[in-house]
Amino acid sequence: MAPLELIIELVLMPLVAFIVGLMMVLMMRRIAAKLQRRVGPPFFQPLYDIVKLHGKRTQVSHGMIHDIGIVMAMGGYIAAETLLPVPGMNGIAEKGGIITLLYLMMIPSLGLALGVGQCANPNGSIGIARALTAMLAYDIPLVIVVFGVAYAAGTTNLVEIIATQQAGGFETWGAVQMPLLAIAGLIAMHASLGKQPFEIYIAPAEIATGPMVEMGGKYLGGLFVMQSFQLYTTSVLYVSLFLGGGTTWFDFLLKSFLVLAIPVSIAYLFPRYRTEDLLRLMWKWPVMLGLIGIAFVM
Amino acid sequence: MTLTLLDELLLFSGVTVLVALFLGRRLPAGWMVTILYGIQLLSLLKMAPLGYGGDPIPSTLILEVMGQTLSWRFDALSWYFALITLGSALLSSWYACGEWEQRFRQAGGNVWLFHLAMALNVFSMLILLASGDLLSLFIGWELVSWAGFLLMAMAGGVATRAAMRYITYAMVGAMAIFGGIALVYVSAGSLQYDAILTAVSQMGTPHLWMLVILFSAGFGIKMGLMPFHLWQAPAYAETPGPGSAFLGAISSRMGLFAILLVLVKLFGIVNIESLKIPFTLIDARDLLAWIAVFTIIFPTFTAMKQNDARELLAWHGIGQGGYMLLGLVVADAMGAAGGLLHVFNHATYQAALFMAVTAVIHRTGTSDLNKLGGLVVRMPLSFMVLLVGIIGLAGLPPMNGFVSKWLVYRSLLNEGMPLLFVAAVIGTLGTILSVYKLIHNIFLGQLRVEHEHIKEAPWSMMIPMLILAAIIFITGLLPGIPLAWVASVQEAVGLSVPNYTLGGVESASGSLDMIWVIGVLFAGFGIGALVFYSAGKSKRVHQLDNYAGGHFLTADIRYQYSDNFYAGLMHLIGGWYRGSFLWLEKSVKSLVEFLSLGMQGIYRRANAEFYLLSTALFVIAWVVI
Amino acid sequence: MNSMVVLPLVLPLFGAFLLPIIMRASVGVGLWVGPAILLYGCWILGNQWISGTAMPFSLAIGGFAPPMGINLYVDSLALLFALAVQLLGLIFWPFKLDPETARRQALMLLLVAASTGLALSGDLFNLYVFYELVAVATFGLISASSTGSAYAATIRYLILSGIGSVLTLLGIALIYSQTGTLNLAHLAQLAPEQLNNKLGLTAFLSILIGVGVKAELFPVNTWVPEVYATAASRVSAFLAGLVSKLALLIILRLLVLIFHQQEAIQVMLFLGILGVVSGELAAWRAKDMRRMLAFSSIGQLGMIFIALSIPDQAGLLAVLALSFHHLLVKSGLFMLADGWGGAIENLRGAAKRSPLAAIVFILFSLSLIGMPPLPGFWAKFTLITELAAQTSPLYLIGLAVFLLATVIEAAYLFRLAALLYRPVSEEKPIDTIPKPAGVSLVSASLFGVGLLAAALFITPVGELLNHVAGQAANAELYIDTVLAGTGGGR
Amino acid sequence: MSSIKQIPVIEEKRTNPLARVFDELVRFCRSRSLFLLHYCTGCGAIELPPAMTSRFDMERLGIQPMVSPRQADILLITGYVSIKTLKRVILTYEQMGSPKYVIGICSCTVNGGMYWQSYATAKKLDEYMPVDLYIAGCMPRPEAVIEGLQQLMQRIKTGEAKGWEDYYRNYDYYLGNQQKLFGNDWQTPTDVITEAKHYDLLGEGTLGEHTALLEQHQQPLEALEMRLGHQVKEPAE
Repeated sequence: MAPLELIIELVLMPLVAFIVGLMMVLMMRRIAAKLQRRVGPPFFQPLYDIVKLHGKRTQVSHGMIHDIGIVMAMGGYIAAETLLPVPGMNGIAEKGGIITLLYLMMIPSLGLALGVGQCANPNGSIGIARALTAMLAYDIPLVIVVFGVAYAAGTTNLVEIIATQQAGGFETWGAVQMPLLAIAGLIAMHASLGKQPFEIYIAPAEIATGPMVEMGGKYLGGLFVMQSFQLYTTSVLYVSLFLGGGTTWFDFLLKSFLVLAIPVSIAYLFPRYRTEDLLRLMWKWPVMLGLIGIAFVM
Repeated sequence: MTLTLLDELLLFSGVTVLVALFLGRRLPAGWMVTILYGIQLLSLLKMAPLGYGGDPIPSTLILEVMGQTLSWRFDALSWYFALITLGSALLSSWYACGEWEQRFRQAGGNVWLFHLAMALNVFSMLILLASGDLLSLFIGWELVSWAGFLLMAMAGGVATRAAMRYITYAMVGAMAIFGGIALVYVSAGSLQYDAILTAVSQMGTPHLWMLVILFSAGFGIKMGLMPFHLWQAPAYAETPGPGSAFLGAISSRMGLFAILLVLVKLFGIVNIESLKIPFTLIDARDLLAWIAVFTIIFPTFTAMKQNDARELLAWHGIGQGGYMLLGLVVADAMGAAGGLLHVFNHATYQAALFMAVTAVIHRTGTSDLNKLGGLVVRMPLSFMVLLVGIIGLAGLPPMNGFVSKWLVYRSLLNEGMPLLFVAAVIGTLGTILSVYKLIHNIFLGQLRVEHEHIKEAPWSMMIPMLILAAIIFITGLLPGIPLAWVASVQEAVGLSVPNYTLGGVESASGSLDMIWVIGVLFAGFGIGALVFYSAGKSKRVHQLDNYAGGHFLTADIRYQYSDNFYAGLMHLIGGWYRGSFLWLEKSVKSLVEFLSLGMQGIYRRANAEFYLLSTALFVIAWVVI
Repeated sequence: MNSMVVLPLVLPLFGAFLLPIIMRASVGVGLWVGPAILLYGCWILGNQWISGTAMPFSLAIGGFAPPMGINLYVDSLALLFALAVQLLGLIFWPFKLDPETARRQALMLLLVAASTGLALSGDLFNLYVFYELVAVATFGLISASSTGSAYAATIRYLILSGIGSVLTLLGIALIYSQTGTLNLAHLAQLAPEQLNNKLGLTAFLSILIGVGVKAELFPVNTWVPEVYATAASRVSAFLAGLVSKLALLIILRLLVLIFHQQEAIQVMLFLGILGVVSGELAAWRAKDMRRMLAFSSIGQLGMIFIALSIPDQAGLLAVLALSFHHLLVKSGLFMLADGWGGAIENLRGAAKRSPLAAIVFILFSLSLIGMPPLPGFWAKFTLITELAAQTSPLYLIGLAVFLLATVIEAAYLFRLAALLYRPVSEEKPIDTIPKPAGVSLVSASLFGVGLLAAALFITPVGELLNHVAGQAANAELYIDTVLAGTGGGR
Repeated sequence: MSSIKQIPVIEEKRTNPLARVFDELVRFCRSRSLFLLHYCTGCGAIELPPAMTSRFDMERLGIQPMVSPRQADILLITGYVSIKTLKRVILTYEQMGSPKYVIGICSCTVNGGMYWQSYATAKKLDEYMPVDLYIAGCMPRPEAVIEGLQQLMQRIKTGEAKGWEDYYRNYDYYLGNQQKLFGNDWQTPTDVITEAKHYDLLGEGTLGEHTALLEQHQQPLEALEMRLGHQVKEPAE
């Protein structure tokens, strides 16, 4: 591949991800509004929020690590997007593979954790402690699912995983071939989004939004950017693993939005679990489904 | 008789011991010893062709004792481990010989003994690594054990108790190996590797089982494999700072070295795989893999509960050993490379972490995670080193720990071992949790009033730490450098070699190129920074200007969340910490106590003579009739 | 020249009788008599060793040729032991000046004489006689420390030893009644036909148990801890170091020459294992350094018994290696215990008071445990390779027990070592910490030097022991030497 | 408002047309994205849930509730403010990031309302902090709240809502009133003066006799700058 082409891809992939991510945020808020019989925010609301937050006149920093944390939170996802193939663009997906992608997706959390840590606010620290606990909860089913898919495809290369699914049309989709893994993956994905009933680390009424408690202005803005990336990455990863990726942009985006709509719709119907209940739930049902699913695959 | 390069190295090492012994009470002793380690390292680097597939270098020293031939030689395997040993010794000693040493002396520590113990450790490790037959291996093994004991016990008090526990475990291990060696000797008629190789192919299953159990238990104890892991954390944690950096980096890897040599090279994974456990679906190799995995999980989650930084790190040291063994017993090209590479990577970040923690202790006087916090503004470089170290330990990109773990994961995927894979990932997740606790409770959060005026660690300590941090990053960026050495190690022990590149590994079923990954990661950070820093300026505020639900914070309020850090998690799993292994250890100990009491009773009874004599007569009668 | 060998046996004996008289005449002269005799004995035996270790020879005493007359059998094993007896007698010589000096020194000479006789004798009855003499001398020496507990311990030892003697005598009587001879070489000739039966076995076991009292064989070793803990350290050292080995020598000769029954070997192996288990386990909780050493000694002797149950050359090599190693180490340790006896707790911080003693202690401990370059390792190595080579499962159990016992040994020895280095508590002045007496420390250091020398020259030492073991294991040679080469040797 | 020195609002009309468009955009976004921190001091709080939920749905205007002052743009004081509460209100206000707006709901915030003669209640909120909007009533209906918020949005869009600047530029006045109420040793953890200097918001009324009084007893509040120990300054006595 020509280097220029590659560079263009590397620039375009995060950009697309950001824009799609913003729309996903909007969709999420609209779904919430619809479920609560509200009108919901206007179309550009996610953008308004981000611009406003970055345009604040006074911003509170708790030190250099606080700043770097936000940079890492954004930068980690920007890097992760280049490992996530989209129709027509593979970026450097072949040089990392799915395991690298999963680990790269932890970098933003780590950055955020560091930044929050320096804020010296116990709410934030509790939030991070809970976020990491939640990660421990949902990553176990997630890696089971990833193992199953990668093993079935015989590769960790996402491009090839997508290609094998697209080879035989609908029948070769991961969700059709490995329905149990797909279900387990959906639950894990839901939890990884940190939405109700799994939003133990935000818990506004309990720990004052946890990690975000000391974040204002561009700090919060960075986290909003990160959130849109997160929604995009999660749903696209699921689509790549189970729904055959996308042949065209249309069906790719359709699948991504639809997949995201499922957990989001469920989310606003539930209150919050306690930490140990989240753990118990995650370690029981999706893990069980995932292991049975792997047994079928092997 | 000309000296070979190996002779030179061992000679320098011996000289180091002598210098530490006789000149160690002079003031610049630390520097002298450090320079000598440097010379040793140079001498080792002269053997660098070994790391790229060169022929083994023998020592001219060959002993004939009691009908046994003892010989020593260096091959790629020895060279690789020796490189790590000398590297960590050089940096730990460098770290020790400046201000740390003065403080240690003021606190009543024995600097002479410290340097001597370090030099002895290095010397004995080199002897072990150079062993050319099973008997010289055992001799080296014992030397390493006792040298380690010296270093662990020298701090006195709690350290000595921990060291006593260590030496008891180590003796159990040594005796298992001793027994194994005797069995091997009987069946092979010699303790030379060649003879053993031929003998192994003719061994019956029970015999092989016995040997595998004895050797893996014996070597495993040194590695802290389950269920023999209890000694390690307290012993390493209580060793004086640079000593624990050194021990944590390399000491217990001697067990891995021996496992590689004996179980992988001599016995062969294929033979081990042929040992089926009746009535189950698993064989001896799976058993080892599961032991490795439990060694990853349990100590890692024990680490999470520690409230002392050094204990926490030491527990992780045990857990990381599991990854190495796991990779090795999976034993395909990638897995073995991952396991071996992890030895190097672990040594770098573990040494860096112990050093950073020791720097904190040097400045604050405590490693209690509940009594620190916010130090990042006072010790930013130490923070950076610790950060680099924990990213390596947790196995996240862009540091080197990621590469080795990635290789291990890949091999588990290739071999189709889902449960092991998941278990290994659980270990990694647990590691992330507990290292965040480490960095948060020391460096992040609220700075305590009493720490407001502390300084960054002195440069004599800082430079080795920074060098280590650089190594961690560079070998993460360019894993091809150590992978070349690893590849020749794999060749030397008869394993297949992965197709490695400078940036990672090429494979038909998914490659890794760290140069690209790190490249885009930093590009991402760059873009993030651009967005962030162009967005209007911010102002640093005092840590007391903080959201507290409208409460006014003052300096006397401890506003730091550190104790029982993962409270929610512990709600669920807290009850799962049963201390079963401690219980097991205790019950073995009390069993021995009980038997001991009984035996003493036999000897203490007033009129035991008649009673025993008649028993003796009874024995005679029984035999005769 | 060869007949000179009698002198190290006879001179101390006369010396023992004459010493009290000489002492009464002149203390100055008297004090030098004993050492002079022993030195002379060393010189003779040393000469003998240098001039002719190649072939053993037999020395008939009283003009009758064996099997009728009594004879001394001098092979390298016997010489080695005899030499060790003289040397140790010299090292442990009771120099202390008090009203009891004459008696103590006379007893010491008697002990040396009897032990030398025990080493050299080629006749079962003579063996018994010397064995009894050793017993008498030791009773005297132990009780010479004149404390109440020493008397009590002696009585216990006396009774046990007495019963042991009776048993031994019973065994000898049984043998005599069956074969009509007590000459070992002659017995060796007759044994395959006449003693390879239950009677022979009974005889052997009686002798084993009887002699086992001194060889610290389980279960007739209950006297050991009390005696060692109360007797003077030098006496304990002599007893643990040497006398036990001499008793072993008797059993060794019997095993090699006369008794080859499987049952005999098995009983010994079994009792040896029990000895190891009981000794090492009991030592684990010992609260007194001497008692700990005593129990450890029981354990070590158990190991030697395990080794004895493989009566070929390799087994004997292990026996010899273990025996001489134990002799060096345990004697040295008992010398250290001279000042360090009593409750272990008092030893806290003793390394500060006497660093040399602590280092010597650690050296001995390491060797006892079997730390590689030290001789203890090679002794253990020979033993376990032999054990592993045996087919019977009991040997493998022995191997396992042996290894486990080593672990326990390491634990208790190093618990003590750690205690020595523990910082002294503030309120306790350093002068109150016990410290080994100068002379004892010097002798202990001598043993330490010997140990290091052995480690350094392990190859020649090993060859030497192998040679000795080869000679000792060769029953044919024994028979030929005694019965063919009658009179004054070759 | 009488004793405040009336300062002409400096129009940030930049000459670069692109920059003006940009400023325009930012102002627009500010007006369309308002994060609300409702400080539920009194009865007025009960009217907010209906304003937020399905009946009136604030979110369609881009307004959503937030939890911590750092995140919020609007401080909503919903009722009478006792002196003890007022301390917290001021603390919270100072912790918010500018531009920030204060809305006083209910009569109590305007003039003390039914608590007009209480000794323990602050009567006029705007003596202590600049209030951008009052929504009077006891209590005002959600319609009124929404109406008020819309007015505020309008004022933000046009750049009129500059109460937050006033707080920096006239800090001495507000501090004086606060000191009168809370005593001379009154201090918040936020260092408003250095903040004003940092952001170039220093006005004529920022410093004065009251800030001088504050500086006499002020605990040091500089941020803990990251440093290597070797350049350490001796701690100021």
